[in-house]
Amino acid sequence: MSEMWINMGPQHPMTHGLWNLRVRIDGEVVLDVDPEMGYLHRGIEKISEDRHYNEVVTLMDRTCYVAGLAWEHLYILASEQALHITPPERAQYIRMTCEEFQRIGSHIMWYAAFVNDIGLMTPFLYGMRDRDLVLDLFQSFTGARMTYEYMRVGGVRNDLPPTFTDQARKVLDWLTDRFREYDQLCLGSSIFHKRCDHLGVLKANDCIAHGVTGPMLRSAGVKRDLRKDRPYARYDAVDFDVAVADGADVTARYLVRMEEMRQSIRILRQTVDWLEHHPGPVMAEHLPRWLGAPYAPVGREGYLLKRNYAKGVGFSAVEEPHGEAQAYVVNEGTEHPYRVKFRSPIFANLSAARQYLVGYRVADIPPIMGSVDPCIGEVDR
Amino acid sequence: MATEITATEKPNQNPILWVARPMATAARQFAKSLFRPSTIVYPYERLEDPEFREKVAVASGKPIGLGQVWDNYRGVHALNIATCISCNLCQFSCPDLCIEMVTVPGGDPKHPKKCPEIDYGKCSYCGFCSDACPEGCLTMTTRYELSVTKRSDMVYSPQRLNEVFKTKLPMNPIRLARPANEDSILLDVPLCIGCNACARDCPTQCITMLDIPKPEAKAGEKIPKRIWKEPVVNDSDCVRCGTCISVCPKECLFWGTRK
Amino acid sequence: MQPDDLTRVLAPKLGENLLGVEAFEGMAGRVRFRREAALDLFRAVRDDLSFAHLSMVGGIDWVDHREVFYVAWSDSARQYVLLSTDVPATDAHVETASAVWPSANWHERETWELVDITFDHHPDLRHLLTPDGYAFHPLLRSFKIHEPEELEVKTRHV
Amino acid sequence: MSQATLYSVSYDLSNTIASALGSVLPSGARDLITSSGVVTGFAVVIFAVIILAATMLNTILLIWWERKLLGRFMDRRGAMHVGFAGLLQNFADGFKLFRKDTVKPREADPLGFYFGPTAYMITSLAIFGILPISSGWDTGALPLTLLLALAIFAFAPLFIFVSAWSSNNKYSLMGGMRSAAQMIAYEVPLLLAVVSVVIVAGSFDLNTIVYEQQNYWFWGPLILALIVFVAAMLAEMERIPFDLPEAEAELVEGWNTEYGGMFFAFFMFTDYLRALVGSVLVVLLFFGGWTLPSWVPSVATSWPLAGIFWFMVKTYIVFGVFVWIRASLPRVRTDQLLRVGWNRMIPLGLVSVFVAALLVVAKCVWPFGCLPTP
Repeated sequence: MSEMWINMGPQHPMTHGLWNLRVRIDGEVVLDVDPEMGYLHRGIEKISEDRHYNEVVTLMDRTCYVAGLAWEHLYILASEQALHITPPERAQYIRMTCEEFQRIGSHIMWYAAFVNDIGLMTPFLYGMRDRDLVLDLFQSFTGARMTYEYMRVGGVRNDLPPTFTDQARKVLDWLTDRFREYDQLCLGSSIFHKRCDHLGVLKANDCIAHGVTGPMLRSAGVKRDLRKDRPYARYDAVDFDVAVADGADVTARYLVRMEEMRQSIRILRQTVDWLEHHPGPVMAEHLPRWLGAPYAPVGREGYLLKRNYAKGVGFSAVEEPHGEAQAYVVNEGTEHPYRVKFRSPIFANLSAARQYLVGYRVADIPPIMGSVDPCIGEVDR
Repeated sequence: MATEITATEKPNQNPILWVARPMATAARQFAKSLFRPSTIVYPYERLEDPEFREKVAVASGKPIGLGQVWDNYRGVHALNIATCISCNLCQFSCPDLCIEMVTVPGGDPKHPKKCPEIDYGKCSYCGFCSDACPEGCLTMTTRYELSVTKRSDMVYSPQRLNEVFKTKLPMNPIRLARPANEDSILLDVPLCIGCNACARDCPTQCITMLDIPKPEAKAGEKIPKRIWKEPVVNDSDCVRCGTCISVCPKECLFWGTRK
Repeated sequence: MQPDDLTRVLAPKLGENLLGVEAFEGMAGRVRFRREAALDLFRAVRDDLSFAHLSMVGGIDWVDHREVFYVAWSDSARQYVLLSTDVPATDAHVETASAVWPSANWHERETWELVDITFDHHPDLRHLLTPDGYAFHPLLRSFKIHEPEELEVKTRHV
Repeated sequence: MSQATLYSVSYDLSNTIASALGSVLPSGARDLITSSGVVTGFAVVIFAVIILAATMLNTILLIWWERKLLGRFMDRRGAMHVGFAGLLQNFADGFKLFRKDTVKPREADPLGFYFGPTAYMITSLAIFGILPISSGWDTGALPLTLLLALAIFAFAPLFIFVSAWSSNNKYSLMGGMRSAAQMIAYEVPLLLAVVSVVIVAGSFDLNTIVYEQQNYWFWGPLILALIVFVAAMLAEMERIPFDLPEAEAELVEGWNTEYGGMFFAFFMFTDYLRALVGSVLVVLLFFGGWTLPSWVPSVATSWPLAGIFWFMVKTYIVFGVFVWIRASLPRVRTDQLLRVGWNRMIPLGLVSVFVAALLVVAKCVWPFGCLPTP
């Protein structure tokens, strides 16, 4: 067979979203790749400029639909810095709880989709089954299963229900057992190792040069985790380890993500204990009036007298399940952010696709791309 | 430099056991799910049914559905037309512009009563409207089944939302506290002409027009031609909907902090 | 790392092209520079200050001018640094950072198509998120998603 | 005729119908209809129809069985709404596919595009005319039934490749290439495993092979051959973990990407047909066919059609193991598959041939017992 270009995407089982990976192949060997993005570009950064600060939160759930709360957290942190607001401590702990549960949910989703990519359907359903428990927890306090709209500038919308702590502990116990099952299905199978070892290798230097972050970077042996290195919320108050592996291949990414879920459970046990014993307000007291807590008096231009509030620029970086997400929010003293810029970790991870795909085989593309955990919603924004 | 990752499963190098462990795991799960698979036979079994939740939780050993999972679910809205005051706050707070205020019977002929009509084709179920509703008459229920065959059926008129209210579905119990430092409606006194528009249209009737003394005409000074009344806003009743500001012909009302 | 440390290293390299280093909450500082010195600054920041990881490139349309900002991370200092430069709206171009940090490639493509800032000597300046040949730059303030009257809530009780 | 066979049943049925028809027809036509040639010909048609219907029903039941089993392996329920426990779900699916249009790509070659799936299904169906399912329930004592069945079974890559090539799709082409490579690679170990059984049984006739298993089933001493046979069968049936030609993660749907409607149904149906052939062959070659061990009380085997019943039970259990494998193993890669085929399976198959030869020489092996003396 001579060389040819094939389009993997935009509708292809491997893509996990809408994007197109153009692959030049010779027989089964990948010679070159060219990712094409933009099929899911919704202009979230532009729409944000027309929205009230709190209303942007509804868009954040839709940037990455499996890690909505992590993105809300990211945006809210940047907005709070831009608006000079400090949330109460309980709100910060609730946000941490949200983010860690979201990390578990997202990683389970990754596990389900990734193992499905290498042809094993069973873990997909196990993963979905267990992720449902996390979604149940989210539903119990946010009222929705995927699009939470829970965080607000200055805190969170509502407090956790009284039964939350008990139920969260039950879920954590259940998940701990299930993760063992996941490992048996994957690591215990030599076919899994045959498929995933020494595949999609991206060494630490290449990772850093191409801006690759998150589990991909940690799987290359770089111990970087914003929760440790640049603690936000109250991550300085909880005790956990950074999961690092040295293979830099697909198996290493699997190991890192699995270990991260175990560390998340460790964090969650601490935050849930804290939340049980420290009741308190979940919204900041002194907000700019037009932010008016979750209750926004008037959101649209024309009814709000233009007033000059303190200007500011906010920057936040959050260790999102997929990597380092960053937000840059410019506050020009109006009720809308002047400019919101998000940095999606997967955007950078996909931009290095040529580095970790070329030279492998067509059949290796799904596991490698699966190990990147692409979520196109946040790449295209 | 790297923290050791404790892989629970070591790579299996024994070719005879190549496939044994995952197959054993799958078989274990098979034996478990023979009695009670985790799936729910959806139209017949519903998670929002608390009895069913407990039954499943006990039967499958899964910690599902325990606790108040469905208590504050954000589904289709319920509108109590009787208590709606037509303040438009739901419309203002909607980020998706899916709420339109439409006239419903039962209002005063001069000032027809307007209630929200929601287009579920646009709605994102963010709950800002029910958060903003000062009277608690627009809430969200646990209903989530919306399939229709015509796009126009996605638009729920106030009457239809009222039907939802009458079904007594569990409704979102969370009422957000009004912030302590809300803005008030302030009056730019020299601009006011006392036209009564604000008091007339105020949905909560919290504006009263008080008489003010007509100043004595001084020499060479023209007394402005106006009605000698001035609105006074009762802050505790005011829901901060801004209707008065929008109807004021002279733009003399504005948001501000009351001294 | 403090803003002073940044100034100490960068000032000799850039001279008057360094417009100042400000404090920035949660970062090592915000370096303002003239675009003529972009490449020198990038090299200095990466090699001398060990900010080896470029995280984000973005642009802001300030109507009269445009701003390009870069966020870089240093593993040794465990800090971010913000670099920003102003370019005139009529002649919005700046030297590419992708020669120094390969990760800038896609970020610059995105900034180019959305905020209309050209990156000179960029290896592959094609549309990324918008279709090929898309004539607009959506993140410019002049690009309106709604007409203002659509945005306003309809007047009531007329 | 002491025992009812499939052909005797067909012949009786044909005879009954012919005489019933003849009784109402004028004498000329009666003579024609009741003549032995017509009755025999009609009996053959009935025979074929019965086999066809039984095969189709079994295949559809097999799909149901996989759906239910796989569901439980995955902690869900499988099809359950159409009919009792979803038994009619596959009929509903088939009906849906039947109603749908087959969209032929503009550049596709119509001859290959339509001929491929049709021939694929027909050749696979033809195998069931050969396989015995109980004593007497077969086409008669052909001496080389096993060889013929495997020969027809090996046709498939040709038709797959024809349909893949003519659908003018890169994914289909790659799927077709993979399919051809894989099937050819696994044909050799498959035949080696079969050869070891044939050596022990001393015949290519499946009836004889089953008869030879009266003292012990062959899977015990020929466990190596069984492993090679099952692995090769998995590859031939293109089931996970060896479903590379379809590998939906990278090749969309492999060689049937471009097919829809009834031709897609042909492909899916034939896949399960081949799975049924595989299961039946495993039962016939290694698990004693329709016989049960001698220690089983005769109550279980004395009633009519007990042979067919036990044969079906065994077949479905064997297929259940295939489903179990599918539920727990990921897919391998092409080069790994081929390497396993050439480097592991062929040596193992040769060893098993050697073992079979030893078995024949030894006659009696503890703890299994002796081969029956002819």
